Amino acid sequence: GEPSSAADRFIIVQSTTSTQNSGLFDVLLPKFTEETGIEVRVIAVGTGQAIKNATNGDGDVLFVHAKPSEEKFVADGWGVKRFDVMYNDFVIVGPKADPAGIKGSSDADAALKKIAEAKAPFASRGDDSGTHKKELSLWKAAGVDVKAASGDWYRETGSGMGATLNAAAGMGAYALTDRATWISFKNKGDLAIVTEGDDQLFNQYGVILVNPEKHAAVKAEEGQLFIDWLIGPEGQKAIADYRIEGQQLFFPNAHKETN
Amino acid sequence: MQDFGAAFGLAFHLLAGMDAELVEIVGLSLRVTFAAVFVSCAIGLPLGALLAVSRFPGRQVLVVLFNTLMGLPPVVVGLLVYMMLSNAGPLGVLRLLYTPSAMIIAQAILVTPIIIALSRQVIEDLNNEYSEQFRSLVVPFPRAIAALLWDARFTLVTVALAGFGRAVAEVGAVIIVGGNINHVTRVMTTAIALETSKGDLALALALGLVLLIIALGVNIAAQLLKSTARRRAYA
Amino acid sequence: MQDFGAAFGLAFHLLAGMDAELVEIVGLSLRVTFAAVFVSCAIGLPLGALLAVSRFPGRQVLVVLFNTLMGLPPVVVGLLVYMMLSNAGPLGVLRLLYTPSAMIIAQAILVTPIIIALSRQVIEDLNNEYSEQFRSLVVPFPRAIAALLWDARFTLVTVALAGFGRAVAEVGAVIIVGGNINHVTRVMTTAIALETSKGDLALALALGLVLLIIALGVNIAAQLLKSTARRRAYA
Amino acid sequence: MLEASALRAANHRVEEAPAPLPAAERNPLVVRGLVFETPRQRIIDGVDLELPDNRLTVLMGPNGAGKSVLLRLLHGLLTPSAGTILWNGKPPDGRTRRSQAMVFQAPVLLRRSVLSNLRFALGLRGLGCSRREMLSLLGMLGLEPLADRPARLLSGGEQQRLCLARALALRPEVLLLDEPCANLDPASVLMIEEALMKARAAGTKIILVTHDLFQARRVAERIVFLHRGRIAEISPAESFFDTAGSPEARSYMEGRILV
Amino acid sequence: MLEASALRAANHRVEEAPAPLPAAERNPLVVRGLVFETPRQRIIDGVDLELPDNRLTVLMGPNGAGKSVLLRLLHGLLTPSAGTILWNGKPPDGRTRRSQAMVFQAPVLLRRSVLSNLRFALGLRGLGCSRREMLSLLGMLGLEPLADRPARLLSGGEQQRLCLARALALRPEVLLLDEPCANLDPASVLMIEEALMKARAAGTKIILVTHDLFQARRVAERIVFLHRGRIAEISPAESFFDTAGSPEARSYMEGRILV
Ligand SMILES: Nc1ncnc2c1ncn2[C@@H]1O[C@H](COP(=O)(O)OP(=O)(O)OP(=O)(O)O)[C@@H](O)[C@H]1O
Ligand SMILES: Nc1ncnc2c1ncn2[C@@H]1O[C@H](COP(=O)(O)OP(=O)(O)OP(=O)(O)O)[C@@H](O)[C@H]1O
Ligand SMILES: [Mg+2]
Ligand SMILES: [Mg+2]
Repeated sequence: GEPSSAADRFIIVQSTTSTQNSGLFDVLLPKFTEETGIEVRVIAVGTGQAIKNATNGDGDVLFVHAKPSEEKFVADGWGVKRFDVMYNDFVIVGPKADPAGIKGSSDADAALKKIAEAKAPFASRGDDSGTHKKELSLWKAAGVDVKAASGDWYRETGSGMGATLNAAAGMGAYALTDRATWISFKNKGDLAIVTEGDDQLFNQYGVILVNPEKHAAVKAEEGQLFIDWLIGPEGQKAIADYRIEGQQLFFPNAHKETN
Repeated sequence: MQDFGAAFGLAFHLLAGMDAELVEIVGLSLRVTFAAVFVSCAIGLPLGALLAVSRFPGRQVLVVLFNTLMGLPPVVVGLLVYMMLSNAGPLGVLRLLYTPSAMIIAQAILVTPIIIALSRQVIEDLNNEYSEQFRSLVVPFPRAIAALLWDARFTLVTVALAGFGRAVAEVGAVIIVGGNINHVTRVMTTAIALETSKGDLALALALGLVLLIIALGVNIAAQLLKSTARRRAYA
Repeated sequence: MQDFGAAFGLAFHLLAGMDAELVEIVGLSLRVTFAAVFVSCAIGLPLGALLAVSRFPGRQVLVVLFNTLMGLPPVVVGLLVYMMLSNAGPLGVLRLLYTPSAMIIAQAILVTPIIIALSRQVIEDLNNEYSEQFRSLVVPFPRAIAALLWDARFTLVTVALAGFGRAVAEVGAVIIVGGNINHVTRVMTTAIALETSKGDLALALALGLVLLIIALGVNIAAQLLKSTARRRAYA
Repeated sequence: MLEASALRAANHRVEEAPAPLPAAERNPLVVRGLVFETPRQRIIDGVDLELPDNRLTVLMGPNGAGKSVLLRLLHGLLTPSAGTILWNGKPPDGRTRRSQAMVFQAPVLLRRSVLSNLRFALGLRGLGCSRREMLSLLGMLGLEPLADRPARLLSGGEQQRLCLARALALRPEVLLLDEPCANLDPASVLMIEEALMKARAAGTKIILVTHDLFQARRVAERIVFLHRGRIAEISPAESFFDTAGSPEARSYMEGRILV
Repeated sequence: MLEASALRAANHRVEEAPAPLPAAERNPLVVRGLVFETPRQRIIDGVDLELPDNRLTVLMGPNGAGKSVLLRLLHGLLTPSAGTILWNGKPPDGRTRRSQAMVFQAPVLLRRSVLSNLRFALGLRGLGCSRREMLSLLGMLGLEPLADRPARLLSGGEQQRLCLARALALRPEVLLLDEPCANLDPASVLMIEEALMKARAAGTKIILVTHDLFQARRVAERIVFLHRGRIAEISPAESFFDTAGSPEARSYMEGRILV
């Protein structure tokens, strides 16, 4: 549409750095804008911060990957409804030397146990993000008490995915990351995927319209348009088509609508 | 280390290519920074001078306070401004969050104490020399302040440049209140932070170099202005 | 806005409770910041004075350069230090990455240009007064510099406090080279950034308040020292 | 001589309660029991002084006697540790200072041109300041050719003359001059003295500090001799030089060292 | 008079190539065709000067004549725009300055105690500096009781004496004094003059700038009269005061305005 009207019609999407860093938005959003004339402005912050911002009404749509927190967000009335959008998976990356000897395994529990036994450095995000929560649940399943090892071999970086991967590369540590971030991450250094394919490593993304009844400023109509487009055929196809170096980063699964 | 070499090549490339996106980001960086430094100087220089010149109970407390506020953590400023401008905040109706204006406000809050504290010190040193004469002439405060600021202008350029340096390099506050939105609030520092988190260290460094070159340009301009003015004054 | 009220309560709580983790973080913050400011002053004050006093071709270029470097983006400094100290980097063997030493190095790189540029200006102003007398007495450079630094010490305290403010509030560089590792390299500012990204704005603000209170303590101490010394000198 | 000895007596009574002198109300300047001290030393040590008329008073005394400090006290730039200063019955404040002008021992000039220095001072009093008028004011002290020079690059004597020109231009009721001719050449000295006599004739009250006995002789109508913060003698000029009453003043004039 | 007129002649020959005077080699100070100019004005305008012996030279001239600038040039603090200055055959540099001492027209003192100011200067020359010795040096100029005071809070005259004490303490071969007695009381003036005569007797070469005709008369052995950057006259003191050869010098002494 006209530039002036496009400039007026915009929505703010609160999302996470991992989504933004994968580059998905760079191909997804122009398509949507072209079709609807609605500009999408993405704020990429930590999951917790994204939810907090959305709770404050500083966004129209929340697009993150921390299902329990998302469900709580809706249950508390801050969001209208949650939709599954897509998934990918988590992988464990580590130095090529592989001091814990877990390369090639597809058993996350076993891999983590070995890391703990070898006291091989592990870089945790330690920021209560979706990825961090997933990681903690994996440790719990593996029966390792990481709190006790914090500051020793278990290193909580308290940062985003990219920063944590930079840290892992810098100190030759293992780390849990989502595949999309990993594929698009440039500073892999000595790191490579050592564990992947466990069912536990499933990573679901969801999208929620911020409740206009809580915040009158929310652009419900435009926001819902975006959500509908995302979970509709065009959005889903665009997600499926997004590739880096031939690898697909995200797998659309909007039809498996939960909640 | 190959990143390092790559960064130089890339920086050159970016500058030579005058990439449209880069131009946009650089433009916004400069706009935000200049606006913030301007606001900070407009507020900070007179206040600093006033603090240097006046004697009232609690003055010492204010001096220490502004010295302390030079250490305002950017993230805290970002949060405070965010909470003010948020839809849930008292100034939410202004709808300034995630706009360049919000970034200017945040930077101005960070830089103003620096301008106040440093100009206070500079003016105080000059006022040691002038104060008796001014009191003898019964120069009213506004005039005394104007005269001191004018006579210390060559030194105050360095103060303003310190404020510029802080503002242009600032990322913690602007990323919170600006949101680093592509084409809307992305500036050099937030772009650097983004590329860093993407692991594209070479591009991040290249952008850093570009930022430094721009800052260098501003500093050279300031220096030329200063020495021309000084030459004219002391020919 | 309820966050704001909560932050005050929380800050008080944190301070009153002397939470062990908080004490650890505060301790590291102060250690890193003091070390960095000390290094910066040890390098920057003499260099700034030397730059103020000496006349050589290219001096003006250096002056502009250091003024510019006041605007070094922290993330860029963080990246450079990261690349140097990384296992893949030239100084990787020192194994300094993700240690407090790395944070000190990064902060010192950020703060030193500020100390140089500001002390250069301060000393230059004083040297305007002293230089002829010094040239008449044929004071060798090291002595002239020492004398100027000593005689400008009350003003230079403000310069050092500007450096302290920058260092204590810095997050972009230290989070890259320190890694914000819990119990190892987590300092106040990186903790604030973390709580912010968690969305726990009240805790982030509370930590910010604690940081400011600590900075205030340092500034009060500096002010007391300064005024005691000044009183002794001018009684 | 009567006047002088009366005042010396008053000076020695300082430790007792100073009796209010009847003339206090009508006198332009009345000083009683004036003390100024720092933690280290007592600089002005109980000065009683009355300048009942518009005569030109010369303040003399050895280096460090406290002349400059006394002038500052009279002008209201320093606050007495004890005692009172009354100008027409009121202690010195901004208002009295506006009707006075002081020339300091060391010239204080703005970092501007000669003309701007003058304009600055005139502007404060709302006095007309066309360039021509100012040039003629400067011309009176031979500064016209220097009008556009930076004031701080003038020679020592030129700076002193500019400070004087500035003070005279304000047409003050009281002129406080601290060794204004110390660095002047003989012609300038005579020029200044002429200007002073003219101002004096126009009713300006002048207190002049000088070490130049000849100058004192030429212009003084009354001499106040200060020694170690106390007034050693106040005499009409004629009698002072011929038959100074105090040993301190006699020693001073003979160039003997006074401590 | 012969000497003086010869030099005046030399002065007027300046535009032509200055002929090398035969005495140049043996003279402690030889100045030829000296010019110092700023973009705005020519301050020293072709000065030729020879001080062939160790007499005490007094440099006189109206305000703004260039006396202070000439002293600075001689001391090597300013670089001539044209012409040469030779001290024992060499242009002034750090080494010659180390054998000289200059007292500036406006006292320059470190922000320290009186004693520390002295210690600083003595330390530069590696001269012994026990507290007792320094106190006795200060005592010579009556500054002993002020030894521990902050130098910048001294009275004007006290500051001037301290600058002189510092210069004398260095035992220089050449003393350059720019109106050192301008703010001094008569006793101090005599004290300084005595100190100067003593230094002079010990072989110190002294160039003294003063506006005080009486002082010049008391101490001068030779008078150099500077006018608008040119030397108007060089005479032995005796003849200068009685029969000054140049109209400028005569006008000066009679207090007539010189422009
Ligand atoms: N601000 C100050 N703090 C401490 N002492 C001071 C201060 N000002 C002056 N003094 C001291 O007080 C004494 C008197 O100083 P003042 O300047 O009045 O002397 P003066 O009579 O003007 O001497 P001079 O003829 O040398 O100018 C001196 O010993 C000086 O050191
Ligand atoms: N750094 C400078 N830049 C420009 N002009 C100067 C500078 N220094 C001195 N002048 C000018 O040169 C002239 C001579 O100055 P100088 O100080 O030598 O005079 P002087 O003979 O010492 O006079 P006085 O008796 O007043 O001390 C003056 O007109 C002065 O304004
Ligand atoms: Mg005085
Ligand atoms: Mg002079």
